[in-house]
Amino acid sequence: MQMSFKTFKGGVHPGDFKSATEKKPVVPAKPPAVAIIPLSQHIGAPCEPLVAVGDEVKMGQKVGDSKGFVSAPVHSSVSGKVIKIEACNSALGRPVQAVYIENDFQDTWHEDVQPNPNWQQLSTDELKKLIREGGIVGMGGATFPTHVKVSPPPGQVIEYVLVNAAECEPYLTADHRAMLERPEDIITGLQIVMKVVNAPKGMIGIEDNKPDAVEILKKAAANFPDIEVHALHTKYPQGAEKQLIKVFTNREVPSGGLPSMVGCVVQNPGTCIAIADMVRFGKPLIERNVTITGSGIMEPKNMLVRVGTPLEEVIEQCGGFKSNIRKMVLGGPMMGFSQPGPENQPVTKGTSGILCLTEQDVQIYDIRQCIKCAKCVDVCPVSIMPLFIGSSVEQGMYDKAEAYNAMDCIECGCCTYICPSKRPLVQWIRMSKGDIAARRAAAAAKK
Amino acid sequence: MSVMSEFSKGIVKENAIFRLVLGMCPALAVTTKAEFGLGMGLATTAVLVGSNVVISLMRSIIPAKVRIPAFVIVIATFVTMVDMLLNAYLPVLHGQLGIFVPLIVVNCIILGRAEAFASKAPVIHSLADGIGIGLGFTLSLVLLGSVRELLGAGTIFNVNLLGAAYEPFKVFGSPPGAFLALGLLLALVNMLSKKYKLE
Amino acid sequence: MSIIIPAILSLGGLGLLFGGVLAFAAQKFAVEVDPKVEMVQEALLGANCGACGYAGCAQFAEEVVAGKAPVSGCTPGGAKTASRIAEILGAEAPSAEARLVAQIVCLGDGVTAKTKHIYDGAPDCKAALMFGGGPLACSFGCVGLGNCVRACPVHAIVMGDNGLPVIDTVLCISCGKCKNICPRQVIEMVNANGLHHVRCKSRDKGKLVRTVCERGCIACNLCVKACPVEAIRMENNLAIIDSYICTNCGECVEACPRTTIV
Amino acid sequence: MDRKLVVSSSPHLKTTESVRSVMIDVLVALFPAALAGVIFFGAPALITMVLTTISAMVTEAIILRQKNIFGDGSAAVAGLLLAMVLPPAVPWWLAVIGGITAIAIGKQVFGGIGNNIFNPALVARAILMASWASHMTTWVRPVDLATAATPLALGQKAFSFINLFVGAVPGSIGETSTFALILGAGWLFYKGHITWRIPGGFIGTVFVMGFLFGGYGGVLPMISAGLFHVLAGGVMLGALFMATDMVTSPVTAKGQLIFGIGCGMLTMLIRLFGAFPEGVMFAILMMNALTPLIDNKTLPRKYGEVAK
Amino acid sequence: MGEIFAIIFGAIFINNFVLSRFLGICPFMGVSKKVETSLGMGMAVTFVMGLASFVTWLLEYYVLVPNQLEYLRTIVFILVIASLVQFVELVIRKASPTLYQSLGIFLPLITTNCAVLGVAILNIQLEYNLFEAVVFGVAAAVGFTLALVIMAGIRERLELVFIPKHFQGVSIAMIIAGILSLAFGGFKGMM
Repeated sequence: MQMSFKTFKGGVHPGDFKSATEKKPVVPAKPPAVAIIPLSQHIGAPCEPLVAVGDEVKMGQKVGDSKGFVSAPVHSSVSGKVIKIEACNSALGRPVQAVYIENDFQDTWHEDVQPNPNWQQLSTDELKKLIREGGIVGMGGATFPTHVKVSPPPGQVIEYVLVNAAECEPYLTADHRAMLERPEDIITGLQIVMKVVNAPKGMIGIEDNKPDAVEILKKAAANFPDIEVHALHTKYPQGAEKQLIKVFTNREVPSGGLPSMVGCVVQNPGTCIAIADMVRFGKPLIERNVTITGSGIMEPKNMLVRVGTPLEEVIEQCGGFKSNIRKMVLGGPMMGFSQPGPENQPVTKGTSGILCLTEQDVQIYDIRQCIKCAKCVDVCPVSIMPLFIGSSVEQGMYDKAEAYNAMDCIECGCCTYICPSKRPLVQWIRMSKGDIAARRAAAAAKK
Repeated sequence: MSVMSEFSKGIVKENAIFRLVLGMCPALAVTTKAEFGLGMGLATTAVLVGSNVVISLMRSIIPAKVRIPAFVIVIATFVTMVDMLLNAYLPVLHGQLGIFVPLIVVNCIILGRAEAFASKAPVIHSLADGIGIGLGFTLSLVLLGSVRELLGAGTIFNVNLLGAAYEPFKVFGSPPGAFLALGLLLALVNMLSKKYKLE
Repeated sequence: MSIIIPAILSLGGLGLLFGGVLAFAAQKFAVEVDPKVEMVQEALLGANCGACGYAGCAQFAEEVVAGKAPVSGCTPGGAKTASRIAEILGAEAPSAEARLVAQIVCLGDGVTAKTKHIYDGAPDCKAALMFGGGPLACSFGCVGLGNCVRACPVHAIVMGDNGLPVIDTVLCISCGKCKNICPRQVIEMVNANGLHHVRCKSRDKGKLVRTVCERGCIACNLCVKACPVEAIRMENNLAIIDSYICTNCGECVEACPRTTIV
Repeated sequence: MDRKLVVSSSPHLKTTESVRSVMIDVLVALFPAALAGVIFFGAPALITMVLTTISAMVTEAIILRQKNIFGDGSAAVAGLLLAMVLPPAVPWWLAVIGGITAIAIGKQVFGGIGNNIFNPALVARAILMASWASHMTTWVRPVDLATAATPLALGQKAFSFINLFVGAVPGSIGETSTFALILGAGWLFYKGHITWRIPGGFIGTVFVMGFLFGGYGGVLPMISAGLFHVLAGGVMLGALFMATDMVTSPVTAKGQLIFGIGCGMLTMLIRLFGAFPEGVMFAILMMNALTPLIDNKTLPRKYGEVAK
Repeated sequence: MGEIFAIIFGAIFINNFVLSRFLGICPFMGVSKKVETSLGMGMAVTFVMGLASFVTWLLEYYVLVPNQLEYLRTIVFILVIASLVQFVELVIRKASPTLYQSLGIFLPLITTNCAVLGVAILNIQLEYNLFEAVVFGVAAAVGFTLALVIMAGIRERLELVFIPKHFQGVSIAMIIAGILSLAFGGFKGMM
């Protein structure tokens, strides 16, 4: 099949800053003394706790679940005793309920964690159920439950499963290392997803600044004719779902729609590995690769961290913060969430990186007036008008923001990155989204 | 409200040009010189006073349904009279004001005062109101005309104030300058009225 | 005479003609109109000058009744027209005896209130609060990014140098927009006659308040004891002065160890 | 950890480019043309440039009550651009009034940088032109500074293309040297501050219209008429520096092209049929006025939007 | 043909009603806040001005002049225009509510629009024949619409920025009109 490798429109080249960690193999982090398992590590309704204070739990045991469809259960990443169920801080700034488990350092697996020796014979529905029970969510940061992603509405035919291995966020190398160290597992995960959604074609896209990963995955995929590995231009946001689909298929996800509407399912390589682990070994998602990097950390590292490990412990294992740290970001610098501090907050399923920046990297600029240089318009990968949306929100005119397509923003941050007036465009757009959504909901309720 | 305050409010507090922003067409068109502004202002005042008085007198006779057309006729009559008088006694000024003399008919100020005030108030009050608003309008026109004449020609009322060496800022004598001058004056008046709390 | 007769004839003829045609048309093409709209239209000048930005008095009247245009939209009509329209619409006129004015109920400025982190982003209180509950260590205090300043229709609120908004109570029209927009509810509508108010909203325990703000109410009860007319009570670790009992004697101001009452 | 952390919305990386750095880039780009102006027109040109720039900067500093007179550099750009479109030998007071007008009426009444609808330098020039037309149309020959008429007034035969290209012809300080303008604009292209669309549309349209209406008798005269209209007068300066002013030109790609073509058409309309020999200023001001409408009519198709 | 073209071009660009003749300033300032509204207003004005030119021309030359009643021009014209507009409004309102929404609602505003009376009087002063008068009326209205729409576009854009307090509203609109007027000066001498 001939693909038109068109690039997507817009995008920026922020520099990759990956050299600090890209050559460092993933090392396992120490298990936490007290694991904090937030009950909401996904988009959708939070889980209800399945355990009570004082309960003994084992590794891999489900400690929270929800009846909501767009939810994924959470599992204990240690064995030990539940000491409290309380709110902890989350990346988004809102406190969420969490199960605090004191580690007995025995790492005894829960009896439910059983390998499936004949996993290749499992049916689609059984696989889907496994994916759900494993609590697997998109590990690129959006934490969309994977079982939902692989269950397209009836009538939608999935043609492609795309593995988003671009890792276009600067600084982060967790996926890169995963590709180098576990290429076969990525392929296996991809095959499982292809089987679940009945897709004839799997494609892996990697930015061409990671030639080693391209090579290794090409080798790993050599025996699978239905899987292709492609090097992509190094350009941010190459790894944004909609842009990746455009690059591979030249199709555009309809405004407000989902990838399945154009026959695509997109998975992150970390998610593929988690799927492979769950399906083959019954191991739920209780650990993930995390890049701890940036100028504000003593020893930048790639680590395999158990979900629930307090951020402070992870940072301590990297030598701690430098004294002049000014910012701590969960995720990458373009779309990650800056945190007021590491206290009372664990690594979750969505934590792809912990980025620590010193004052040299964190300048506070005055917000100046828009000079209409149109650079934000040029770089916007979804062709909306960040400058006008920003100004509209600044003036409190949310209806105008809506008219300039604020709701289509993917919050990639290109506009804010490029703005010479240092205007917080993405933040304004986000503010307008909340308002517009509320207004639309009110209008719908009226009807 | 006393007659006196009906009179005085029109000059500053409810100044037609600068506070109510009405009657802009003549204000822009005929203010190339202070004297034209004065002539236009007085002509408008005359119509305003006349129509205010007559409408106030007839306020109980005119049925509500047809009051607007009736007002318009009254106003138009006075405008025609003023037009003829100007033509007879001040033909030069009449020529300068051009079509803006008949257009006094459609000056929003006059119809506005008739509807808002004269049709509801006694004659004396309406008279005071008409004179006040009219004088306020005249003053604004003279002010704008003076500024434009001074900058655009170096004179005020044809008296040379800036000397022979002054090279006039001619733009203020031309249409664009009318807009610019009025825009800047409006901002100035806004600023002053904020400062002296004329709200 | 020969001049007058044709004049009268032609004008009168035209008048009759147009009057007749219009009267006929008005009956023939009558359209039902909301009586309220009609009343508002009556209150307007009818000059159709367009200064309001709408297409004539009729449309302005419709928009006002629909709540889309401000009652004060008719500039030529001025305050009189505005109040008449307000009457028609039944908008509440503030009662004269107890004028309410907006007041910032927080004294935690850049010096006295401690912060947890530094916020860098859109100057909007609500936006700042999305990051870990805002930069202030106190979870009740004023964020100081001026949503109230922007909400005030009469420009009565300005941002002070110390990061707290300052309200000009003379200009305040008691509309309550600032109060409603404040995400921390640190603006209250207070009795304009009352001189002394507890300028704190913190319902935290005194011990905690001490660690986050120098001027927060610590619920020490000294003011309650000092008040000669029992106008002050303590609710949820916060002193509250009933301004309708208060005699403005100022004893509580003296008594407050943390200068929370001013 | 004793330091307080900074929290902010993503992204946490930003370019080092600022308004000030953009303005400095523009100043750098204007340097060759300014230098050419001084070489050809000597001290009067230099004095005019200094006066407009300083008066613009001082006006801005006073209005904004800022201590740093350079500020974000936008006033200096407006002032220097104004000098570029003035005849070399204007009276000193005219240059000063021009600088003040450019900032006060062209920019600050709108709320300062970024808010103005019209190009401040051109607003000032239009006002000066309407006030002191004789000063504004007194041109001098390069080097010996004797009074002379511009190529547009004299017609195609008066000067060689080489002279038009290098700039050794009578004209405004910054508009004569096409070579220097292209050199400077190259820097802006390189830095990504301007795209080809506005200059391309502008110059292309001028050429085409000159080609169609300016020359008679064969292709060669038509080409040379087109070329003449591009090189003579203010088209190069206008297309490369005035029309491309970020603030007053459209932000959409399609809009920029329309804007450029519109500028070109209006320029040639005025040149060919109007009372003025030159129409660049009027053309750009008119298109500035249309910019908001153009922007709103040329919003790009957003990602995922189904064509209607 | 050339003369007709000159009338059209002149009325739209060279002697634009708003920017150079100062007619219709009130609605120009008032109704130029939104592009959509200004377009509707412009269309309504175009319709009325064409119609008014036609009717007033007939009245002038068939009623007033034969009876030597030129001095009644102002009264008669304003009466005619007012009645005409009101009649058209009533008809449209009943006949087509949609047309009324987009066009009719602007009609009352036009009665006191000095551009309409202005065009009627100018037609007489400039001694146009009937066809020229109607063309002039329509062209002048198109010029009015052009200025109005441009202004509305600019004002919509300016809604997004902070205009200095004292310049907000009519003040800044005047200054913009001034600069627009300067720009339109470029058309001078064409034809």
